[in-house]
Amino acid sequence: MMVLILAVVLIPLLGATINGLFCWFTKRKAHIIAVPAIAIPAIVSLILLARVLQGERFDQVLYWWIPLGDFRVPIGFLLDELSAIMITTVTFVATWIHVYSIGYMDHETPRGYAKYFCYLNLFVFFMLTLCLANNFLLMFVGWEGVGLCSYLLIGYWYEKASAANAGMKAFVVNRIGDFGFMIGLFLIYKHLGTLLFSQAFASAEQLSVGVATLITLLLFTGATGKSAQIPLYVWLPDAMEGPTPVSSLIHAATMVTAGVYMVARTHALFNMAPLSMEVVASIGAATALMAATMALVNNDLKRILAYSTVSQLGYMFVGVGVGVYAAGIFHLFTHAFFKGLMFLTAGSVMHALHGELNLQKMGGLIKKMPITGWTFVVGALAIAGIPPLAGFWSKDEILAGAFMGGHRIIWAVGTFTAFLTAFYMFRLIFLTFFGEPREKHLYDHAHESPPVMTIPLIVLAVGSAVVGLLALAPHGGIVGFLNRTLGEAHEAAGHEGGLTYILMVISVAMGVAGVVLAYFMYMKRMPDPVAMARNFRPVYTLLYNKYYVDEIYFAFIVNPVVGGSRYALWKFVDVIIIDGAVNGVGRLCRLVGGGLRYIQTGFIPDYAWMILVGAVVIYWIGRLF
Amino acid sequence: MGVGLFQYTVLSVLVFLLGALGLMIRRNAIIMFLCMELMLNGVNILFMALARSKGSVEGQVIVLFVMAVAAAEAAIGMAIITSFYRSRGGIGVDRADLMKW
Amino acid sequence: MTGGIDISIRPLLPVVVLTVTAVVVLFVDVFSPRERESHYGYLGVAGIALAAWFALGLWGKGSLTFTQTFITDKLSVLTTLIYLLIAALTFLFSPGYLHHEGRNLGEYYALVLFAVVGLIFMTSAQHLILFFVGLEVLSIALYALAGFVRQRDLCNEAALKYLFLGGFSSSILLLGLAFIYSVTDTLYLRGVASYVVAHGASSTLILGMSLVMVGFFFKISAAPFHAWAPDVYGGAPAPVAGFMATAAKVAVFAVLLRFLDSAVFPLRSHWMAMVTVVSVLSMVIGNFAALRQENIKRMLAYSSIAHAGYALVGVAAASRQGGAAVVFYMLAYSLMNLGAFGVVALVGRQGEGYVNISDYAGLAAKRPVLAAAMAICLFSLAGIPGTAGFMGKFYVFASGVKANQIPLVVIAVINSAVAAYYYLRVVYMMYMEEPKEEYQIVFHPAAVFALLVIVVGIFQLGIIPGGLLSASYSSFAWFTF
Amino acid sequence: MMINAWDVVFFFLAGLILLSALGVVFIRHPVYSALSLLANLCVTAILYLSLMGAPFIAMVQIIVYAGAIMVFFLFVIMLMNLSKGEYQERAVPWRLLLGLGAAALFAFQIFILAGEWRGVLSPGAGGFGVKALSHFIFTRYILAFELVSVLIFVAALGAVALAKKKL
Repeated sequence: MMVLILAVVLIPLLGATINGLFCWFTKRKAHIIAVPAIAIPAIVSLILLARVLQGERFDQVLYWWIPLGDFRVPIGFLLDELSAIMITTVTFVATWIHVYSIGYMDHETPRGYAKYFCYLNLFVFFMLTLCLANNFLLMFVGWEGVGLCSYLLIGYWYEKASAANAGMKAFVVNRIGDFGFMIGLFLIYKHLGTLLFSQAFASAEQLSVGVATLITLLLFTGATGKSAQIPLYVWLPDAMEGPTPVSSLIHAATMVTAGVYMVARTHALFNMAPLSMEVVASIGAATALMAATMALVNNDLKRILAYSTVSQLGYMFVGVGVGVYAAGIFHLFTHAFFKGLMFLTAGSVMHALHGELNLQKMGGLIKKMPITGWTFVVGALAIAGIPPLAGFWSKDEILAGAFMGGHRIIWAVGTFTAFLTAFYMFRLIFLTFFGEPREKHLYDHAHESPPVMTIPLIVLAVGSAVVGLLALAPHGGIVGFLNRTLGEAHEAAGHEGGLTYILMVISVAMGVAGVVLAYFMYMKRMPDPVAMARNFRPVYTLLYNKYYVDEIYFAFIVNPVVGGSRYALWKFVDVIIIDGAVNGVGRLCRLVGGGLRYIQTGFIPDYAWMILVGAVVIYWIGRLF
Repeated sequence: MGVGLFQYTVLSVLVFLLGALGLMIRRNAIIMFLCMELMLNGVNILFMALARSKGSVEGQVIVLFVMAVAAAEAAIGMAIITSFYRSRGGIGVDRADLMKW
Repeated sequence: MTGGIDISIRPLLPVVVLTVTAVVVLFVDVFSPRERESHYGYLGVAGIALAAWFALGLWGKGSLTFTQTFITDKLSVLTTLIYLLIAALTFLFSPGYLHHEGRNLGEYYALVLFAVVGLIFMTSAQHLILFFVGLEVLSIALYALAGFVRQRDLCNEAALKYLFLGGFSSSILLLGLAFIYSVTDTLYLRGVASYVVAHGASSTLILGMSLVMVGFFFKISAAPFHAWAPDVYGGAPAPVAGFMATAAKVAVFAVLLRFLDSAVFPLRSHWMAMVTVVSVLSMVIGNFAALRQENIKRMLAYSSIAHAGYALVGVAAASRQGGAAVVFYMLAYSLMNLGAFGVVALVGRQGEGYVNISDYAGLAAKRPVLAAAMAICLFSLAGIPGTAGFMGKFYVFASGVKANQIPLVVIAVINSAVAAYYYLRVVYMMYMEEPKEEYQIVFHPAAVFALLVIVVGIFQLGIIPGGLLSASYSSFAWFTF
Repeated sequence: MMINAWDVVFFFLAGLILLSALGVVFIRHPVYSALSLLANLCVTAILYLSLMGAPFIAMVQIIVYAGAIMVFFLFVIMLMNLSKGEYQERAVPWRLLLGLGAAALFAFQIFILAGEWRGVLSPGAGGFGVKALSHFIFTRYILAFELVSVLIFVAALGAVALAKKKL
């Protein structure tokens, strides 16, 4: 098993090394190295998953990294239900994104092409390290490593100043989160005397509630940075400057979920700190709502998806925050499929429209690019929570967990966000793929992407459609499987009872309502009755009869929400407060730095004066203590 | 009350501080260097007084070492000042202003 | 009269070899024609290798000789090896650089070798006067080296500033020694400690200790005694700046640990407060001032101030683990800083006209190897995992946590988050900007080899640090803390 | 209280030392400043000789400091042949005040410890001979003594490298 795990981790590193060192040789053939370097681990992960399903576990130290006295940190791997699901997801999605990249990146320079695959493989290596680590320090190595790769990949098109700046912003914001993680890690070491997961969690109960709260909140600070939660989410929308497959892999499917994974992994600590759990759930819910409202008004294809990612990550944090860790991870799992898919379709659209991202210039594309369009619809239905697609199962699991756990407000927010999610996703679909083309020349040049790009779309679409059904597998499905590691959540969150079904119906209704509303708003005004009425006849007729209700609904709810989100949330909260705060800290730092320069007069007598006064100060400090 | 360690220490610290003051207020590199020698001389006075008060010659030995150090510093210092003078045409340390901030 | 002397040549062998090498280099310089000048560096490296071999032979064979003034323990051997490594790398970087400046003289190599002699005496000294003379040997060699390219105005300025401030700070240190002597009657490190144990602390002793520590803090360029560092590193020739920023710092940290442990450990409540304050000031001032620097040498200088602050966290821990962490950190820091200054020396070209961060625009496209080496050094300085810089920082901070210095560690971690910004700005310039003009960088094979050694070292320390960690840990075996 | 004659000598010499030190710091012309330092060193030597019974150190002080180093300084000053404008510094009052302030702070922190310095110095001759000195130098300080040779060599080497006309 050790060999298999090492293979999973090291083969991507090998791929990255080959493409990194020999980029002048591999050039346009880089994918011949890079794709197998990730496909083989994907297959191996499946084998590992199968073995874990049979009850095997692996937790072993390879060698002692820091082997001193009582301060010992190993390099070692932990394979259990949680990490098995994670590596399978990561490698599977990554494989298809690598394949897709072959088509997407074919306009790059040969060396850039090799460099791109090198970074991509390196990223997967760090992500797998993060997931498989059996101690906090190794996890932190992966944690920082994915941040570094993200920086490199966001700034990949560095000719664009915005891309380079976005990369910088991502890295610096991430570092702010990381410092929380690092201090949390130090506190764990201080109070538990170990950084090994197994030992730390086994002795977690010794922690006092206060210390546990502090530690978990610090860890969560790290998670907010990596997983783009309030207040550190600002980098993620900007990160869309990177190549689209990168957005798909890193900023939707894998890296950003690291925070959720980390919280789930450290659930033993979080269980000790109810307050932290509340904070996690509340921040998750607030982020979910806020990001969804911001997605309502955006016209940039990728940014909508980015906000949607932030919002969905919020859901996952709600899940882990209310204690249904397995549900959170389950949503992470399904989200990787449908959000990865949607980003790839967005990339396909961009590819066809020469980089155009403005929704208002699109329309009717489904006729030109049917595979892209329909796979996107599958993804959107999945995220909107329409059964039996993937998103329905996991989102329902989270919302049910929140409701059963007594978090009624969070449940309500989550449910309302589900409505918004469905609405903005279908707004996007209607504006992009349906209706009349608004920019004729763009439309005329549009074309379906080559098979190397569409096949991954189809695979992921099928995945988005069916992976949710794993919830129905025997022995409690995927949730039951994960619970073997994560522990049974609230007893009340069982799947029996009428209440579950009522909740389920409510959330489905919300999703459907969102879709329908989007339809009326964006199709009704520019009807394309032949195509639309055929595709959506039942919904169409149903809502048509309640037209005035919808009108009122629109006037009283959607307009305020849209307007509010535009002016209050997006303009004020996002741009001024949060962006302002994050940028302001940077500006303040530079200002302080500027001020400090002035003590550096370059004049020797001044320096001598500083030394003498410093000597006095140092002496008094020493004397007074 | 005879003259004791106290008076010597005060004297030595005052000489030391006058040297330090010279470094802090003068701009002529050579005079600043003279002030550095003055500081070392101040320390020497203290070591000599300590040798006397402790009845151990060790302080005097240390003074010899300090003198050697002062001589070495003087050699290198004059070389640097000469070199500086050649490149800037003067020895005011306010001419050393290429590097700041 | 002879009973008191225990002369033993073995512990001095590395020093003797270095001195002889220096003299040989000077002789060769006298008798060699100008064209063969670039061979001094290799001659020096050969001498260093021999000295390292002798030093290795001393590992584990502790001794205390010359009337107990000269100690050979694991700490001194380990640090000696570090100095020799630094000097060898400096020698590999220097010939190309000096050749361009028309100053490839035997004196340069001899001065570096003598500086190493001073460093070794400093770390091995058990008597503060021996330490002081060693410090002066180092300082005087460095004054001369800082101004070595004497036709350049910046070098002269750097030498002048370093001379005055260095002299000022060593006078203060000497005054501190006088006060310590006045109280304790001895300048043996152990003697001071036994006096304190027997008689307790007095204010004069604390005064003496703080003045001595001012001297130390000055040499490691810790704030508020840092002001010389940016100007001197900025003006000195790049290989010399690299040498000054690393070797002297390693030595003074080792001496600081030795002094704080052997001599004034009973006063630790006093010096821990001093070290903590200086550490915080250094981190904050170093990092924040570095944010605004346009000149890469000054940026590295400010960053070295910040790094002194990080390493002081380990000193403030006042524990065996902290001491080991500091030594480890210093080696990591030396490697990455030497690499960075080495690249600066190569990119700066003749006269160092290209030392602004904007001059690095597009370096990656034109000189990928050089840019990659620089990027690795900068990532290591920023503390990215997998590199030596991360491991060093982690170990230092962990020792701080263990010693209950949580607020200090929090400040340190925040600072290292801020620091990423200015290191990455250079990486950004190299990789993400268009080249402004053609890079005319003359590759010197020795410099490339040195960069290779540094890069390998950075990764080795970052990924498998075990060996060195245990070595530095065991070098503190006899330490009381 | 009787005034000891030795005390009068001490205060007289101390006054001269401080006066000449003030001269070093405040005289504008470098040559006079250097001469003032020369005076300072000579008076210090007299102090060593008369009150501390250290004739050897006094001689070394005169020969090394006053004889060699000071002549060296004067030589360099003459060599540079500074114009009047070069050594005429404008007095900067705030810099002077800041400097005095720092020095005063430093003096304050030291002088409040005066109670701890209770040693008494018996004035007059009858100190240590050169033999006692050399005993220390060749036992406890032997290594430092050897190192001083390296120090002087390094200083000479550095000075030559920096200042020699053609190299």
